[in-house]
Amino acid sequence: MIVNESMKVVSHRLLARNIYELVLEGELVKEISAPGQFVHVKVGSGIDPLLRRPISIAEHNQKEKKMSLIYRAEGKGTMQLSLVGAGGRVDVLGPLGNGFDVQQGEGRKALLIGGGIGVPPLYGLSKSLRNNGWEVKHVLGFQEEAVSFYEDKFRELGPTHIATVDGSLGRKGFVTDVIENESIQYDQFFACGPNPMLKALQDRLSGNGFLSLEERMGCGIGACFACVCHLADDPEGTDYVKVCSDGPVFPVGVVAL
Amino acid sequence: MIVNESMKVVSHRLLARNIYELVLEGELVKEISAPGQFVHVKVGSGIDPLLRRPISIAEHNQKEKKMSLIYRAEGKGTMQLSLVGAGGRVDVLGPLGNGFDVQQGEGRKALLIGGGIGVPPLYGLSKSLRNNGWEVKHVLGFQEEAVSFYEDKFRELGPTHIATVDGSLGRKGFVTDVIENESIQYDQFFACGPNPMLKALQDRLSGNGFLSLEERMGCGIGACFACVCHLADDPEGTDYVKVCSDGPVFPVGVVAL
Amino acid sequence: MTRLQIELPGLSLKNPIMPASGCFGFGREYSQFYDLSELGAIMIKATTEHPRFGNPTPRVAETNAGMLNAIGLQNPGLVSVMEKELPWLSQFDVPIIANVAGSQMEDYVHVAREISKVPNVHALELNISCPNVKTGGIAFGTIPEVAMELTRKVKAVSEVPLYVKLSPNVSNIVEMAKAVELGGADGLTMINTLLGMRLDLKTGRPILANKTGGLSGPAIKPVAIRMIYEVSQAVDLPIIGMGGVESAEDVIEYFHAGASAVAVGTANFVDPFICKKIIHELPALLDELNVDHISQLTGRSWRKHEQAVYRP
Amino acid sequence: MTRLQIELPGLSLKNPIMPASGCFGFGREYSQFYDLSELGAIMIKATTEHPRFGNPTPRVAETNAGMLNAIGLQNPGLVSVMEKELPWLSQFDVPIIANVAGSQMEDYVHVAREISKVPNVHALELNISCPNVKTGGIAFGTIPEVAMELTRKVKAVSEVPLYVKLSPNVSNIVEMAKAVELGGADGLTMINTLLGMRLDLKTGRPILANKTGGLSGPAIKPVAIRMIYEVSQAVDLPIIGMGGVESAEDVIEYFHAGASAVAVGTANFVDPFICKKIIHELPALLDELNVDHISQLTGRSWRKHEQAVYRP
Ligand SMILES: Cc1cc2nc3c(=O)[nH]c(=O)nc-3n(C[C@H](O)[C@H](O)[C@H](O)COP(=O)(O)OP(=O)(O)OC[C@H]3O[C@@H](n4cnc5c(N)ncnc54)[C@H](O)[C@@H]3O)c2cc1C
Ligand SMILES: Cc1cc2nc3c(=O)[nH]c(=O)nc-3n(C[C@H](O)[C@H](O)[C@H](O)COP(=O)(O)OP(=O)(O)OC[C@H]3O[C@@H](n4cnc5c(N)ncnc54)[C@H](O)[C@@H]3O)c2cc1C
Ligand SMILES: Cc1cc2nc3c(=O)[nH]c(=O)nc-3n(C[C@H](O)[C@H](O)[C@H](O)COP(=O)(O)O)c2cc1C
Ligand SMILES: Cc1cc2nc3c(=O)[nH]c(=O)nc-3n(C[C@H](O)[C@H](O)[C@H](O)COP(=O)(O)O)c2cc1C
Ligand code: FES
Ligand code: FES
Repeated sequence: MIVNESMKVVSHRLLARNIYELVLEGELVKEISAPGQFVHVKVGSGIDPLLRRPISIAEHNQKEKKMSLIYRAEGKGTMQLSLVGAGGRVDVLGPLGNGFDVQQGEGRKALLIGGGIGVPPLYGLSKSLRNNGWEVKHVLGFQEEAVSFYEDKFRELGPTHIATVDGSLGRKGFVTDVIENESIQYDQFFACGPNPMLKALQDRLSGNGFLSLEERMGCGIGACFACVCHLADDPEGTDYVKVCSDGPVFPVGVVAL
Repeated sequence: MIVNESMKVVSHRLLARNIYELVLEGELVKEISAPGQFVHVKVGSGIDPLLRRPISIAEHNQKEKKMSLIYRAEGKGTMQLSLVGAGGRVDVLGPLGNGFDVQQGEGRKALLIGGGIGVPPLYGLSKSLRNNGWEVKHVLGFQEEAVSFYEDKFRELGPTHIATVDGSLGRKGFVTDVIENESIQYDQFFACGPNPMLKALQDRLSGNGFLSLEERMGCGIGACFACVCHLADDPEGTDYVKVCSDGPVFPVGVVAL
Repeated sequence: MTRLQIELPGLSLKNPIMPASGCFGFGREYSQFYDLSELGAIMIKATTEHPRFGNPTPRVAETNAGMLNAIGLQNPGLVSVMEKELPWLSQFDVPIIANVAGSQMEDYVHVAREISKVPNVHALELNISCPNVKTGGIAFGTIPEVAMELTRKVKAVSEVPLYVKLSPNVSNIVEMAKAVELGGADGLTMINTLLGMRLDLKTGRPILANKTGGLSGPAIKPVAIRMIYEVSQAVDLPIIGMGGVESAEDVIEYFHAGASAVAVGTANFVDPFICKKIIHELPALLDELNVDHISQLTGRSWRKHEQAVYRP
Repeated sequence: MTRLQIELPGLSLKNPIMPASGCFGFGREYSQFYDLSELGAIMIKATTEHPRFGNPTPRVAETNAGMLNAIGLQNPGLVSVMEKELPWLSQFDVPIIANVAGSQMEDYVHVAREISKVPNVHALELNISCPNVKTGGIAFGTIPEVAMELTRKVKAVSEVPLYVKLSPNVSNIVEMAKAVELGGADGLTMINTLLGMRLDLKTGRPILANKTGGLSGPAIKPVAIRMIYEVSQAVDLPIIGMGGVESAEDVIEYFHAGASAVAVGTANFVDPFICKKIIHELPALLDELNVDHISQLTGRSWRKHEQAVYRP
């Protein structure tokens, strides 16, 4: 069930340059059903900014009723969000969308590929996969070291490769370079990041995979048709999926990127 | 000189229902030249609300660089202002306008008449008049007891009559009723309050007096022509005064009310 | 709740609040949040003869106190709306206002004729004002003669009363309103979005793939209020007002301006419960304003005397 | 600072930032805050033949991210502006753009002829778009033929280049722009305010004594950007853009849309230093955007290729 709750800020800290980790507590957490779901956050109580901001759930803990969001403070809304202190409240609508389908995977190999602010939901996903018996490997891409985060936390879960555009951390280049150069083996891949990255993965990686998409949103719940995508097998047609309610996660090859 | 300063909130407290006293500290205070001047307050740093709010300076202390504002939290801007805590900052433009002309008045009798949120500037004025040798009396009108404030502080300075519309404090009725019934004597009167009250005083009180006017404002500094008034001796003409820069205080009889 | 009840051509409204077309889909999503039978009516997403995908994404962009959209009338087409969406909606005790769109007069006529036969469709809303569709759209909404002609043709085939949705992107809104009144409209809905645009700071390019889009939200309310104020004095048609409504107070402002009911668009995206909340807040606000029935407020901004009106 | 320098008909601008007409009086008040010589130009308050008091108060009302005004062209009249205000302004090294208004063609012609003779008046801004004046005003700003005719007459008598200020309250802004181009305009300024209204919750009456007023501020920026985007592609006139500008980023957006200079209106009321601040922030923003000269950005939203242009 989707709920609208004024959630309590448990902690709020700077992880890297302009990158914040926000831990929230509330009943909404009980409704989270899969990693990769997101929430729609209203910043402030007025009309500035007007719209909610979609942010992925990075990790959640049903028992403690806590979840964490990791976001980049860049525009008007996220900058304002970054000013909310511990003990404050944040208006959250969620959980939204369908997350990653994490099946039992005894001994199977998962490759998690994240780019920039697409990295956060992979953390919860990775934990979840591990709990379901998968072996996990991560390839994370960042612009530069200064905006990278959670490297250690990912390493605790499995082998982790980092790529940065400027080479300041890990390998210089893109996630695709790492995957190809290291010829990483996997049974299934899971990716979240900017659409050009996802397109490259969809075009170049073999095998089963899931992609988590990003699109500008209005309602976040499937009503406004802001976030539709054409289907890969009919890129000019009238069939579509909505990123907010049919996604944001889709099996590779479904959506025209 | 008019300055724009992010002033420090020294204290901020509820005086009566929806009535707040806000004490601010900063260099701006040095520029205040007369009681009755006002400041233009920007609430929040964004576009909601967009415009500044004019608020009278209730009292100021040059040495301590402190001034107090007393305002009613009613609409969008003042409600938001009321949430700023001690230690916070408020964006203030001022001092604006010409205040009351407080001359030496050894033994002369001043009658100060205030209505509702027109009462605040009279407090600083009363102190100032006393310092200049005047005897002061006050007639203060409020809607009801629950929104009245500063009665004791005015009493410390001189005899104080209260009128409330519902009779819950002092005499039931308007300030004009009190003045007429008590046949209060004065050499000069000073008034601030809603325009209908000022109009009644201008029409009915004899002798010298000063009125502090209210008008919706744009710029607050004389540039936008939002706050102009016709002159009493030419109510249809093209001559005018601006409440923000020529006022808000005018000698009785100058402005067409 | 009888003090909120409103009778308009074809529409017996429990209350004057309804979601605006395009901001509530066909109701399915919002039915997760509350019982749609609580609404006065539902204005469904524009329906065209054939399914439409609409414009490429990005289709929305935020602006100061508003948003731009260039959805481009995406909808599953007449057949699907009639066979799937409207029957699904019939489980709720709420009248449907079907928003009808097209690129040519014949399209409108066809959709109107068919969709007006569906039992839970109690009125049509003729969308002559969508700023995001190139072909014909502009002429329909900005040239009085064309709007009159289209209204007449659609009215001739519709089995239910016809409301015409006016575009604010015109020099003279009163002239447009009079034209569609002459054309036989039973009511007006206003306003649709203002045509606007936002550019990316870095690339300089439009943020919307469609380049321009329709501006909605709180920013446009003063324009809508002004237009309803002008039009309600000039025509004899009831008006369903919209544009930036976010609160019960906004609803009252629309009534004062001359509206007889109010639609809520963009605000649904910010708060999915908003229509329900407003409906629940209205009675207390009427108490505060000392008003028995909300319809007494219609046109109060321009009525000469406080007239005693309507006691249900 | 040469990277901000702009040459427009009649105007040699140190930088492309100027206060918009009616939002800066005749400069006296703002001269308390900074040296007016820092400005690119100053658009002074509308001047009419005779002194005008304007409309009754209240004349302003706040709206969501905007404000309404119905000043009604209050000004001290041509003689006083020529004898007092303009000579006072001549102490500053800044070109003046005189905003010319009237109720009849002859008024405009008279004011334009006289005021254009004053040495520090480098250009005229023909105000055919004030929404707050009843007589004639509407026709001048919304009927292309009338606008063209007025432009032609004023151009014939003006000693300095003529910019025509367009009203956004029209169905077809491009048609208006083309008409005044044909009429001989040397440039355009756009946009004036959108006609809007606000009603009091309790009384139901308009907050402005004039009832309706002009909407300005951040709320209208998307409409202005869209109109400049359309017009700049359709005419060969330079455009001074305005509407809700509050920051250096907003200025860049206007250039991208097609403007060659930008005026700041309402924002002066919020921050009296805003024009100066924007001027000082622009160079760093140009660095960030990797642009040598601000004029390179004009029309970038619609230019096919990144063209190499203008190096001063
Ligand atoms: C399903 C989904 C999950 C996301 N998860 C995360 C996350 O975990 N961490 C994170 O940092 N970011 C995430 N994003 C991106 C995030 O939504 C945007 O960065 C954010 O909305 C920008 O808001 P702003 O106030 O900074 O920018 P502004 O420029 O003020 O935004 C203006 C408008 O554009 C929209 N917008 C701007 N950039 C984007 C974008 N890249 N994607 C979608 N809408 C955008 C905003 O939502 C808003 O409506 C996610 C996006 C989607 C669709
Ligand atoms: C010279 C002067 C001195 C004032 N001194 C005081 C004071 O000491 N204490 C106090 O409580 N109030 C004072 N006021 C009135 C105060 O400015 C308004 O109550 C306040 O602006 C309302 O803002 P809001 O956010 O509550 O209302 P909103 O309804 O959000 O205001 C909307 C707009 O209308 C304007 N407005 C609304 N009511 C008034 C009003 N009565 N007068 C002028 N503008 C108004 C606001 O400034 C704003 O631009 C003074 C007004 C003036 C002109
Ligand atoms: C995303 C979106 C889609 C819309 N789609 C339609 C539509 O299909 N048909 C229509 O007549 N109006 C459509 N509109 C306009 C709204 O119905 C409404 O007239 C407008 O948004 C103003 O109201 P608001 O400010 O409350 O949103 C749409 C508006 C938005 C924001
Ligand atoms: C209080 C006020 C007075 C104005 N007076 C004039 C005027 O005299 N002549 C004119 O052409 N425009 C006038 N305008 C319009 C502005 O010049 C400008 O076109 C408009 O406000 C949009 O810019 P902004 O959003 O930056 O304010 C006035 C605007 C305001 C707010
Ligand atoms: S954001 Fe509204 S349908 Fe996806
Ligand atoms: S408020 Fe602008 S002139 Fe007084």
